[in-house]
Amino acid sequence: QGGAGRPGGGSPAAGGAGAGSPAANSPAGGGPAGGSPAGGGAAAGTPLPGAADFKACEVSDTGGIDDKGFNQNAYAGLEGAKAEFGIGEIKFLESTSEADYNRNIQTFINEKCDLIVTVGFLLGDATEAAAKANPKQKFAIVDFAYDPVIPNVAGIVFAIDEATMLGGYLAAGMSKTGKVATFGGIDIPPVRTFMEGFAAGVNYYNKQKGKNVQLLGWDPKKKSGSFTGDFQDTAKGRQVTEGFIQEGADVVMAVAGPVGLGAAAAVQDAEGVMFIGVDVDQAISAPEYRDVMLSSILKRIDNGVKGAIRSALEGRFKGGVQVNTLKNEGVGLAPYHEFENDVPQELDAEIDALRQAIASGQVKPADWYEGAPGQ
Amino acid sequence: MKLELQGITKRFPGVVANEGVDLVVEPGEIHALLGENGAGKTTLMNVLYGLYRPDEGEILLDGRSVTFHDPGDAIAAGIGMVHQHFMLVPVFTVTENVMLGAESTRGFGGLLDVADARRRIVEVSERHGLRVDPDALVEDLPVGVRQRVEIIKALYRRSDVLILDEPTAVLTPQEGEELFAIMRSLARSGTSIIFITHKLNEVLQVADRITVLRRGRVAGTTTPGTTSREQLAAMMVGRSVQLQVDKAPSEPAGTVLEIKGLVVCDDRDHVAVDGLDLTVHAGEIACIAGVQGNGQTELVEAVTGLRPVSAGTVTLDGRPITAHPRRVFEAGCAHVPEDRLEDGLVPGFTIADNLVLNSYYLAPYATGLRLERHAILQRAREQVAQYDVRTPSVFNDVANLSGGNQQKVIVAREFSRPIRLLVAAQPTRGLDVGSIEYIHRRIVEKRDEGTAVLIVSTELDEVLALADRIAVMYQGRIVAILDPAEATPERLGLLMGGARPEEGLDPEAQEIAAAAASAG
Amino acid sequence: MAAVPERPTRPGLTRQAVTFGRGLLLPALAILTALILGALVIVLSDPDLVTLFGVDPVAALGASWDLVAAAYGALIAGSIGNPGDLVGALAAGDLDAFVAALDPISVTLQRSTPLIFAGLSVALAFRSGLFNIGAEGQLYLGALFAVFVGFSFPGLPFFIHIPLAVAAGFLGGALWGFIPGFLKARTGAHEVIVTIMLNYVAYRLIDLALKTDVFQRPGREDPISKEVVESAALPPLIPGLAAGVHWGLVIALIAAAVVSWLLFRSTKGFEFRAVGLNPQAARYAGIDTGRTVILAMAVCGGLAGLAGTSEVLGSNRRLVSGLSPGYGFDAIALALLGRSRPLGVVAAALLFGALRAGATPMQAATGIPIDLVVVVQALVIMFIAAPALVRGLYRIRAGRTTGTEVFSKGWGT
Amino acid sequence: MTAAATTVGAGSAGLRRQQLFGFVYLALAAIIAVAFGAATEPGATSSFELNAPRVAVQLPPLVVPSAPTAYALAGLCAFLGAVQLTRGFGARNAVVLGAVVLLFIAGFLVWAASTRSMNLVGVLQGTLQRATPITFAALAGVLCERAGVVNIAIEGMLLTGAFVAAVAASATGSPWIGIIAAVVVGALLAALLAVLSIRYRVDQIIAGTVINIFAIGMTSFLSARVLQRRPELNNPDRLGPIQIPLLSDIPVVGPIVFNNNVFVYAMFVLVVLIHVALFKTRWGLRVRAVGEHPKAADTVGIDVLRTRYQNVILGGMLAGVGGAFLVLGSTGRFDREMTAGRGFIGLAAMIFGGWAPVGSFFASLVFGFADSLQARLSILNVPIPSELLLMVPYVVTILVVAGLVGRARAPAADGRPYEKE
Ligand SMILES: Nc1ncnc2c1ncn2[C@@H]1O[C@H](COP(=O)(O)OP(=O)(O)OP(=O)(O)O)[C@@H](O)[C@H]1O
Ligand SMILES: Nc1ncnc2c1ncn2[C@@H]1O[C@H](COP(=O)(O)OP(=O)(O)OP(=O)(O)O)[C@@H](O)[C@H]1O
Ligand SMILES: [Mg+2]
Ligand SMILES: [Mg+2]
Repeated sequence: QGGAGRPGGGSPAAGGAGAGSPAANSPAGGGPAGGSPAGGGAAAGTPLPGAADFKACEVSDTGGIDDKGFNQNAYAGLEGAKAEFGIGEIKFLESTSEADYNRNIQTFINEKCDLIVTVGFLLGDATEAAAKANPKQKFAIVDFAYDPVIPNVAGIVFAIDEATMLGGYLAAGMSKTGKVATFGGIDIPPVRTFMEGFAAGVNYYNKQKGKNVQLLGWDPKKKSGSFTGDFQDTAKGRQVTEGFIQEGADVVMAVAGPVGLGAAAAVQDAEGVMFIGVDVDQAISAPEYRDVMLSSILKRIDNGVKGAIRSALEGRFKGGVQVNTLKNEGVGLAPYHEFENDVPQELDAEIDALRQAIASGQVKPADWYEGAPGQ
Repeated sequence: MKLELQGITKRFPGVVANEGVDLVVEPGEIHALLGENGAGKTTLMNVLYGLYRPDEGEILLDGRSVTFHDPGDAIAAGIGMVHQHFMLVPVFTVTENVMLGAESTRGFGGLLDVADARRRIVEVSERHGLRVDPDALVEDLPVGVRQRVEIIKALYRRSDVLILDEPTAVLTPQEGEELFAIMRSLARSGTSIIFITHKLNEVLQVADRITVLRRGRVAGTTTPGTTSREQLAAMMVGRSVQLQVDKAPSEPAGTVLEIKGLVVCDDRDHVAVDGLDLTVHAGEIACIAGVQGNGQTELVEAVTGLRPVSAGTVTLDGRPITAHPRRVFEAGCAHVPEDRLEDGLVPGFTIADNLVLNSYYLAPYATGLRLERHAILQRAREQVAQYDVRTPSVFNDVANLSGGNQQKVIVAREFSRPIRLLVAAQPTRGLDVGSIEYIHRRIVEKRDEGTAVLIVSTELDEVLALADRIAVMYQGRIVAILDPAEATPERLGLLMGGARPEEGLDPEAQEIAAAAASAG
Repeated sequence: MAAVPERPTRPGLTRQAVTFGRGLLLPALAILTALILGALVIVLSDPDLVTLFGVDPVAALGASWDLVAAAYGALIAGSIGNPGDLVGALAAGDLDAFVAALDPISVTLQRSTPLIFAGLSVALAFRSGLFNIGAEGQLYLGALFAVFVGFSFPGLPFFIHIPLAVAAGFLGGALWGFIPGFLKARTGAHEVIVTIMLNYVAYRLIDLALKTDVFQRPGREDPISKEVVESAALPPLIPGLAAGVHWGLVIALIAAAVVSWLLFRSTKGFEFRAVGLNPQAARYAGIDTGRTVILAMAVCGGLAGLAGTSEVLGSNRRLVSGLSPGYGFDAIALALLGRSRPLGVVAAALLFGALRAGATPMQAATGIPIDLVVVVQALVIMFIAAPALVRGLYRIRAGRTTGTEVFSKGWGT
Repeated sequence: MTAAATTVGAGSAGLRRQQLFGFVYLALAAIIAVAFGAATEPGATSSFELNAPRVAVQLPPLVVPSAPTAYALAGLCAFLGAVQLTRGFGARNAVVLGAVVLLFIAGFLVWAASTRSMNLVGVLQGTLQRATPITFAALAGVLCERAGVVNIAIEGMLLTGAFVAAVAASATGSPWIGIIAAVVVGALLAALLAVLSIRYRVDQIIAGTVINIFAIGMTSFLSARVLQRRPELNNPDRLGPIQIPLLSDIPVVGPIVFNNNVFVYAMFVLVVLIHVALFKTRWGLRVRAVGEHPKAADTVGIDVLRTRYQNVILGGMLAGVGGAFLVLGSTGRFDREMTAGRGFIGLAAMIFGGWAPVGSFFASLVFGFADSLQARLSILNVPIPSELLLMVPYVVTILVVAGLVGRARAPAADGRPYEKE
């Protein structure tokens, strides 16, 4: 099942995205994963009936809307819904502390928002309380799932390890030194899930090919790894990545928000090293690093949010969990862009096969976290 | 160079420090400036030296009017000043201190030419007999030598007018004599000298002319030949002053303070008190005479519990007193510290709070954790009246009191309880004759009540006036103990300067001297 | 000089009132100036407006006015609310509407609560000659200890559980204040550097603790603590407004009174202030300066710890790593603004609480980032710390100078 | 106040101190043996890579048997402890202390690299990189404090410098203009500090704190309000490393020292330049006099206030460069609060370095090493929680400040406003 269904979550910028261009997420920006389960259908700019009176509101966690990830990505979903479905109003409130959550949600309830999107597991408790107190109010929460289900809350969660497993396989296949690396911002589940899936990909590759590609920065057995400790200190991201490169790694995936771009800078300054972005297609959102951007792990929060808005608009809204997977293209692997010609045909084909296998449930990333299953 | 100050007025908020002061200093003249504390002497000199801008009046040099915006201008015009408080950087060498502001440089980018400066310093010091090691760190030098460095600093800049602000306050009489010799030689070569002091003897001895300031105005100008100490004192204060303390012979009783083999280190871990022995009896005033920097400060701090003792014992009435000021206080020891504002008072606290600074936790000023404001205020009002502290209110901040009144606050606090031992360091430093008179009277009163009194002073006049027994301290030891009757300033000065004690000392001192000789 | 031995009198009541009024003038002007500069920042940081100024200055001026008015209007509405609503509800006898109209004030008071504690912490430190930049870290440690007690002993009656949890919070903060106090007293390490470093250590420590089984909520993998049980939770102060001000405010006001008593009416406070003003003289007077510094820092830490405590027991009922939006740093401003007097700190905390409470509605209404509030706060401190700036700006004559206050004296000893 | 009074150097106390150190050394030896030696797997080796990637001259890795090496190090440490206990080292105490610390670190490295390979050159490269902003901060501190102004606002100056560098370099397309802009804004903030603390005599630490809060608020605000909407303003070109021909081919040293960007080379030059200027020139003599005894400086005609203004502003400019490094020499973008306390660590380095440029540089290297090693350990999956590893640089700072400030002497007038009248 991967990470889907478990109460995972984000954090300030949990899967940090690119240089802040929401365009990288919008369909017009060329996001290759295509439409999301619910949001893909509408043609841009065709208002849906009743949309003009619809009000969608987002409450961020303490990361703020400019967190280059998570909160921002969700907001891109709101903006997308405005552009595509023509909804009347979108609003946003930033939380600076724990104490803000209840109040911000209450503010939007008072403002009679049609749908309130709360972002991240930090808001889990506050959203639950508000939802139970206001059973008519519709909520959507990113990266959180309630068990049992709350009828007026839709949980938008991501089986991100399915996508990072593809990334790990790709990294292992492209590495010349036989060493690949990953690190995180803060050691929290949504970050860890990225890294575990990546490890699964490497393990799968090693098993399939009988190789021994090493993964630096994550120890699947001890479930511990390399973290910079925050999502701000970009220089630290750079320095950690330099460390990886010095230890011989030549593909690096950073799950650290803006800190990841410090990592990309280090990759760019080294020779023959490649970078795998996260959250959005960073070759588009951070074009300055196109030349080292092997691919990106896509986490379509925007699509998830858009889908929730659409279902509310169309009167199909229901509570429960909406899992974004490879299969429904809620997560995915971005194109290779500059590396299109460098990725061998066979490798691409193998990745495609793996994608099929995961989508069909034949291969489960969680089985591969620590190595080949049964070993 | 002929110097004239005409109608100088300088005001500070609330104080007129100088008011219409006229002063003429002829070339080659030694001109003494006298006055009570706060009379405005330093202020006047600071105006002359460009540190302050006068509110009114002008300065003429050889008849030309000049304006100094900063000391740099004054220095350039040939004025040099040795300040009341040393203006030396402790962590610099002598050479660095002397050359500062007038550096020798060579080559590119203002690289210092230390060798050249050193050569010139040696030149100056040899010409005037001011011996000093140019490479020594100033913080390692005794005060007398620092004084020399200050003078070299002024001479290095070729001063035509040299201002000496209380230069002898920290010197032994012998060092004072040496300084006077230098002053006379400088004056002979044409340098004008303004000499500030509180010591009337010195004025009569060295000055060509004397100007007395009182409350910022010139009270009069005279010459040594036509005046006396008494007249000068009266001119300063505005009334006649008793220069001698009236006191009956002492009646020493049992031993109160006993110090044995005391070793104490200074802040830099050098041994400052080096195996010192001393006893003080009830009803006597023992004075420790010595040049500043011979371990007196550390001795007092050790006795009052402020500084840990490395070896030896200190007992009060037979009980050892530990390195804790509060226990020493509770054992009945009062302490008038050397530095009022640094140690004795908390500026920012009211007079009332300062009066209970060391007893605030005791009844009736506190019950448990609670301060009893009424008891504190009542005591404050009583003592302000009793000790004549001039202040509008006990709620006033002590920082706003004059120096003399600050000292009275301390004296009131320390004297107004039954005590066994009084330790006072430089109790009248920087005070004027009136205040000195007052404080001396109080100390003798305490003695007559049967308190043992230990005074540390660098002022020979004070020592001679107060002491029932004089101990001379040199390099961390008591080198001689004298009866005041047989002590002359000359003899004391020699001993303070490190001369070996001659015969005819009292037996205890001989013993000590012998012990010191065998140990060293 | 003039020896007029006027007998001690206390300044008369009217004189006191005038002095007090004068005392309020400068802070008020400081806040006003900071808000004006804040408005300037709002306008200048809007690229569209700046462009518009080049094209049509009059329209731009109007638009700027609208933007600033909307922002500050929302700020005020979100922090004080609409007095009209209050009066209307009262007139109509509509209790629910009345309570609803109280909401902004309730939020302001809620935000003020941790600020009062933290401000008292820094103020007490200032009075003791110490500069506590570590309130932030102490706050977290206090929260950690308090939340532990808060979730650990279900079944305790609230009148035992709450005091116990509050005491634990104080202790946690005190521990984090003790370290810099101890190091300063024993080694001379400057508390500024040590407290700043301890803030970073505290962040990591919280991250670490929230991953352990002791703290982490069962069934959750994200760093979130177990829930504070009902018996340890500080209940809301205004019934009907569950999310707003809680009993922590009452504790904060009590703390302010206690600190005031401690500082100015107790022997310990006498020691704190003596050491703060002149450690050398304090030592001479028999006060153990080292112990005093340690005790003062520990008490400061404890007060800051209570800031975290009131947050976890009152507002959030759980601990996560994003607990404080920088209360510990605001506290420095508060202590300055309140001139290190407890009452002043409370007043300043109300102001900052209002700024924080109003910042969110301001963002909701105009999209202006709430960091603006931080800028305004910095400007307020600057104008308070340099009153001459404000005086010069408004051409106010200086009163009696009380001399410059130096809070800290270089690094070493 | 208490520090001075409680240290007693005479006979007995000196002995106690010496013995204390002896016991500490023995304890460290025990830790090396037990925690590092015995904890490794039997027969395991520790391998240290001595090459940077892609250098001409390749050295073989240094491979040592883990446990025996740790035991040997422990033995050496124990020997030093025993000698310390019995005879003492007298004047060479500091050297021995340094040696023991090195032995301990070596033991730790052997344990950490056991069954693994660690790239030592990489660790040292990382050390220099991390030391660079800290050194700039420390140099800024030295300039200010030598003139008697405590500058706690260096953190804010770094942050603002970083922001402005990012924006200016992005807008103009030239990183050089970014550096200049950072220098200018550093100078402006410093001028504000100077005016507040010198002219208005605001307590220097408070003035500095104001600037820090202001810098954090302002850069975060602008980052949210401007950079968010105009991401192209946060996309500067970086200044990449410049290999110095020949020198960079020297094994080990070459890749560490001679393959860096201009900031690092500028740092080398500035450290030496400021050191010489401070201790060998007229300017430096006057600056130091102002910081030690401003009144004395005043009385010989030195303009105290001007010297202070000048030095504070120069310091601000250096802090600006340090901030520019973080963006233009390292990450290529600005993010809110990206300085993460480096300004404060720089101040600690300044204290550790005895208020001297060269000393501060070496102190910065110590912090850089702690940080670099920390990151390396997490890369190698050494089983210590990452949160604990992340505390290391901060804890080191506390230890350094606690352990050394008592002995290091700050300029006497540091932090004290000077009143002319
Ligand atoms: N910087 C200042 N600000 C305010 N008042 C001052 C200042 N300097 C001196 N005063 C006041 O001016 C008066 C004269 O002081 P000054 O130092 O000149 O006295 P003095 O004659 O040198 O005394 P002393 O013998 O104690 O050295 C005193 O009342 C003093 O308080
Ligand atoms: N900073 C100040 N603020 C307010 N009043 C002050 C200040 N300094 C001095 N005063 C007041 O000015 C008067 C003169 O003080 P000053 O120091 O000149 O006295 P003084 O003549 O030196 O006396 P003493 O001989 O006792 O030292 C005193 O009454 C004192 O209270
Ligand atoms: Mg006086
Ligand atoms: Mg004088």
